[in-house]
Amino acid sequence: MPTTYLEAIREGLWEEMERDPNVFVLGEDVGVYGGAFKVTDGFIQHFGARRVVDTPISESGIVGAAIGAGLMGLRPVAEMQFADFISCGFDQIVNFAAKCRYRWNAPVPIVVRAPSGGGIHGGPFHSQNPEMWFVRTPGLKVVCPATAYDAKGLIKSAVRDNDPVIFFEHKGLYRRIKEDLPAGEYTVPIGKAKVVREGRDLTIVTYGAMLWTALDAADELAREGASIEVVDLRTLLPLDRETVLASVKKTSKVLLLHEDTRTGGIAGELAVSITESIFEYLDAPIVRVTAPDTPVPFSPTLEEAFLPNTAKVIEKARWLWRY
Amino acid sequence: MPTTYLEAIREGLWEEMERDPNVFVLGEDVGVYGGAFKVTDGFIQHFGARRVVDTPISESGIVGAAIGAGLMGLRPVAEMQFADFISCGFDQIVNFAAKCRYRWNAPVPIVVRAPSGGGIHGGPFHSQNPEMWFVRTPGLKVVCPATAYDAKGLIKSAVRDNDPVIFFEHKGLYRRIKEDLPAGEYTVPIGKAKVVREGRDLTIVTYGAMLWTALDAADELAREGASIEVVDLRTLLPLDRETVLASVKKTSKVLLLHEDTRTGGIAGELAVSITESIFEYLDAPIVRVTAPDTPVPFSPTLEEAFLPNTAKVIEKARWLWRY
Amino acid sequence: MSALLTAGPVRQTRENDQKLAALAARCHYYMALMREAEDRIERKLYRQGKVVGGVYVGRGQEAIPVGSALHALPDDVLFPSHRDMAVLFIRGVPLGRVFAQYMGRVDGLTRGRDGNMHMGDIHLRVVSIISALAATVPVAAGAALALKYQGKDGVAFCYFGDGATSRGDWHEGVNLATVQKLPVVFICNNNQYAYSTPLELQMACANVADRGPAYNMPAEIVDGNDPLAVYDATGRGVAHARAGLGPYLVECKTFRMTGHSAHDAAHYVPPELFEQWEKRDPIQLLEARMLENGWAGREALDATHARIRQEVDEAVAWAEQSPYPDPATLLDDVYEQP
Amino acid sequence: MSALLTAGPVRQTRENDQKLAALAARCHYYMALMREAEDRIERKLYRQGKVVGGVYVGRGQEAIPVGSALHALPDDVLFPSHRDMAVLFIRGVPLGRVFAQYMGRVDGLTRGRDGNMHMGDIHLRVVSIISALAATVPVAAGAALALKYQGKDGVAFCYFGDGATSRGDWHEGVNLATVQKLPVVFICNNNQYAYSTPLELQMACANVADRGPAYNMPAEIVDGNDPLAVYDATGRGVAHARAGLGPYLVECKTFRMTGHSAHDAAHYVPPELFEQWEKRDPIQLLEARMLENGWAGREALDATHARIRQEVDEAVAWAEQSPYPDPATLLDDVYEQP
Ligand SMILES: Cc1ncc(C[n+]2csc(CCOP(=O)(O)OP(=O)(O)O)c2C)c(N)n1
Ligand SMILES: Cc1ncc(C[n+]2csc(CCOP(=O)(O)OP(=O)(O)O)c2C)c(N)n1
Ligand SMILES: [Mg+2]
Ligand SMILES: [Mg+2]
Repeated sequence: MPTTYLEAIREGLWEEMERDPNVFVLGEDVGVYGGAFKVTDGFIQHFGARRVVDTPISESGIVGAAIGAGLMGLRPVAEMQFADFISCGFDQIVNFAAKCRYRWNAPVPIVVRAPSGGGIHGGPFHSQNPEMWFVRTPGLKVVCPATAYDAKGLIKSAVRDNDPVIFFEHKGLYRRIKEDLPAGEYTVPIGKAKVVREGRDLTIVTYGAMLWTALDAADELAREGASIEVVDLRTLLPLDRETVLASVKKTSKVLLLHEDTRTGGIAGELAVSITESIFEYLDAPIVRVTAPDTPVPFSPTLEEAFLPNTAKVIEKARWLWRY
Repeated sequence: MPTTYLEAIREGLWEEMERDPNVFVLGEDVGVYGGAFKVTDGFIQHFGARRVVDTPISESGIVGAAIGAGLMGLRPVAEMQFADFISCGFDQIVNFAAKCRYRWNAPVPIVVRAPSGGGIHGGPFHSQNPEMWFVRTPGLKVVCPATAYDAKGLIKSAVRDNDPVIFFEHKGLYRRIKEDLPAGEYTVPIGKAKVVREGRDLTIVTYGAMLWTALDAADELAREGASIEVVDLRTLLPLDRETVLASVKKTSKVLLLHEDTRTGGIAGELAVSITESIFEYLDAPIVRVTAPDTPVPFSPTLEEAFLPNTAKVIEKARWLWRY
Repeated sequence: MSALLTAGPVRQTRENDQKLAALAARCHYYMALMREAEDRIERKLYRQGKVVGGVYVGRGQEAIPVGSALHALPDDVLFPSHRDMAVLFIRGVPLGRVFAQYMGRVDGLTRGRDGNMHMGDIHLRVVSIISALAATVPVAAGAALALKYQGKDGVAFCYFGDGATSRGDWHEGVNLATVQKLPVVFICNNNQYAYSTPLELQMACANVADRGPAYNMPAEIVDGNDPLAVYDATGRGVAHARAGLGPYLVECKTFRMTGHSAHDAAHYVPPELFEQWEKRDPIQLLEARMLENGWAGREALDATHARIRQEVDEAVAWAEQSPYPDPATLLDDVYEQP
Repeated sequence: MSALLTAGPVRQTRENDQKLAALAARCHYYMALMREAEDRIERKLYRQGKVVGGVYVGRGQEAIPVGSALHALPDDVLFPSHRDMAVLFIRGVPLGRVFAQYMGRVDGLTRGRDGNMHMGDIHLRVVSIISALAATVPVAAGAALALKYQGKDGVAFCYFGDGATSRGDWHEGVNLATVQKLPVVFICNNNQYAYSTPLELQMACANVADRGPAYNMPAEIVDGNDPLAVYDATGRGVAHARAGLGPYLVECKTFRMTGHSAHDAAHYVPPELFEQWEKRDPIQLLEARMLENGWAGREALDATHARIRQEVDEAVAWAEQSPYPDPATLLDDVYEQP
């Protein structure tokens, strides 16, 4: 039976808690309620309140407590009810968690889970993609899975990682995406992008929910004769530049796609990495498809105009292909 | 008598408070003590405790209070004692201040002043350059003056601006940089970069303290015959892409320089803006000189290795010039 | 019609039966209006798929926004939270705009840019919450600072739930307000749950009011299901704040008679609690009292309900005529247009 | 030598003069050591330009870290703030490493990556502060949660100043600790100033301990210039926490006998206050008491000072031999090396 993206994360967490008694979860409503999105549904019944901690509404307190427990040898997995609230625990993440190892050699093996992304009419405070706040913060790892397989494999790797991992789960994928997962246990390495679709004419680099948009666009353009390669970053920090560069070396054209707003999105970091390393391989402008620079609007007409979609990707990709 | 960068900001604030009774300052130790760096020295004596508010140690409270006062028609200027502590008031800035106008048409005319930057052996928590957290947040303006003239003109514009402005003051420039300022009153527009030095062979785009590094490098390379144009961004958001593009169109080569750490710095946004708009004008790879991806280290040997400097810029610029 | 535009608030009316009757009638009207509007949203428009996004209602808590906000004068500024819809009505926000807001239409207070209770009108001095709970607490302190700075004797009314008090912003805002003796009345709806989290997992103290002394702030506990009690307590708070004595906390004990939101069946709440509090429905209690004291007859009350239903019908119809926002406006107003 | 490695803490020794004498001697040693080490840093190494960055000392406050940390057992975890240097010594951090830290040398606890009191040693269970005040409060709560989770009866000792209590993190951390009944002893040095900000601009309540009831947390006020009083109070806190009863707050009244940092002349402090508190110097008071009670003679005390001076001389010399970090290591340890 195919497993949803949400269920994949739940399974991954569950398996890690079975495997390692030091793993525990904390957050608002993660216990009796099983989490706002039900990712930890049934956990408190199985693992008990000691390992499934319902906290007060205190994002900074939650992240701080995770850090303290992590320093003492536990492996806390903290849930932000929505990624949008991660800004309330910001200092603990970017100044405490991110810098301990560098400053005084103290590992902070925590995971902060954050349901992010739009397309669910959540409006300005339930739809954001805050990944770039963390991508610019050395010492953190930032993971954004797009598939159920990766979501499970990456949450397991995140739990085992000895550095702080911010784990963005795209809300729009939770129940939309499913696939058959391997029976046995597996992990997906943090820091490795993946060529999801091979092609010759141009590369689309993306991550998260936009992977599916890229694949749809590639399918459509294939009918017109374009051979499009799609790279899923999977991890944004550390950024797997090698895989991106190898693909662009091959295709010589690249379209950068993200749901995050335009200015300061990962497209910039990718573009500069490409131009500084393999400029001579480029046969065309680097183009990007992104959300525009506004808060995420609420009303369907506005949100639809705001989000990148297959049509917008096709238009730009076709232009680039013909360039 | 030449005016220091610090004194220029102080003068600008003072003049704005004289001009408009709605302008007031708030923050930790800004009153009797005159601020940790003495930017508001003498203000409480002249303007009184009503307009110079010493607050508890509450960055979120300070920014929040500024927002509330701003919504009621005042023009608060909030000081973060160090830019590093802005992460403690983060949610108020990125979610409250940045989104009010877009969401419900309520202007938030506040300034958040933040002394940032390294080179003073301040270590991981007194040296950071946190500008990119805000550059990726639509609704904010982000200003980073490099000269005393601009510092004064921009702080005055920031106070008069009807949107929230994050004003980064480079600590290393406070007392190092001085120049004669015009006698009369003037402002410098937010959102306009400036070609500080004209040249033909390549463009260096930078801002803040690194402007001086760029100019030093350009001087040195001039002796070797290189004609280097230097663009000072001055404002990072809204980003004046036009001025950058015009310069790169002319020189066809560009070096991006920032003190901020590498991954996710403004270099990326500039690079992608350039490649998507004027790719055909580029004659060489886009290169960047930045701090590496670590926390800001404390000890002089490490900090010196960490910070970009003239030698590093010269090396890269020379390579690019000869490319 | 808004209290602001009519007689102005009525104070200390216990002695004066006529005034009390008039106050009860105003409370009754706004409470019933909030109930009807939210019922329409949650039980009709939401189920019809006409509401965009989530729905959080204040069923059973109507006495709190109503009993408190009736004190607001024009210079005052109000910061309702997500279960305080009546504050908007009392402040003069047209009913139709609220429905349009929930349906993502251009005539909503945020023109379709935000949803549900995330709305305000700066001209009416009602400030929109953001999602982050308690974020309005320091903002309310700052607004109060501005009122003082401007020499007005206005007061900020700042609303929040029990759960919001756990946030750092709550502490920073209350502390700043008390240190600076700012005119804020803090109004807590203690409905004993925050989403699924019961009080004992939210705070170790028995009452939110127990936190007053930590800030040297007077705090009182009041029956949150009795609008006249809320009115009295808020009156004391407002008088304290207007007198320049600093902030005041009113903790209103109540119960959330729904799930956290329309998609939450609240299985985690012991059913007895719902049964118990059902008997303390604030609108029914008020009606009983009005009848008992001869402040109103059954027909008058029924007429109010009928009038409200009609107002709501009209407002919903008006809102449904409102278009969705034009996508061409997507990029407008991120910044002031030059 | 660290208390940990010697006899273990001595409790409730009032009755037992010999034990009390021994405790006083240990307090005296660590307080004098902290004073001498900080004097050397601030008045010598800093003026010689050998210290990198700023200097914040705890002159006049030594009784607080000493009287409290002497209770720490090996499983306990300590979170000193920036005026609590003695905690490090009691925990067994070699003196030389502390000097090396201030001078940015590779043998500092942070290997030159951070400066002044921003240091810790995870193996000795001393956690480094970050600059953001009160950020360690929720972290201490989490460490205490871990101790409980692991079935250890360890306690977290969490230190902070009066000013830090204004931060949201302080509130969130204390609230979480009390709700979850975590074994934390909160130790506040109330030195009446936060940089230039006096108490009355920091909080509206008279005492930090007045905040205990807001969390249903026992809180007591103690003379922060008397190490034995601090010891007793902390002992009650530790017993409470170890017994599973949750956190406990000890507010130590004291005074900051310096500017905020070495570059601050503290003109904003009324000179009378310095004069007044000068008479209450904790080391002098302790010595007087030791002499009076016959716990030690003048020679013994002098010998302690002499021994400390020698230890400090040696440690400074050792630290000065330590090289600056090799720039080639700049990129190491941002992440775990594979
Ligand atoms: C900072 C933050 N964290 C989490 C949430 C998600 N959330 C929305 S309402 C709510 C419960 C609020 O409880 P309370 O303050 O008691 O108000 P009530 O809903 O009971 O009226 C939660 C956790 C949020 N909005 N903001
Ligand atoms: C979040 C934050 N804001 C501002 C500062 C700057 N700062 C450093 S120490 C200090 C005063 C601290 O006062 P208190 O907590 O009373 O401790 P004390 O220095 O008196 O021991 C300030 C404002 C900081 N470190 N962190
Ligand atoms: Mg509640
Ligand atoms: Mg203090």
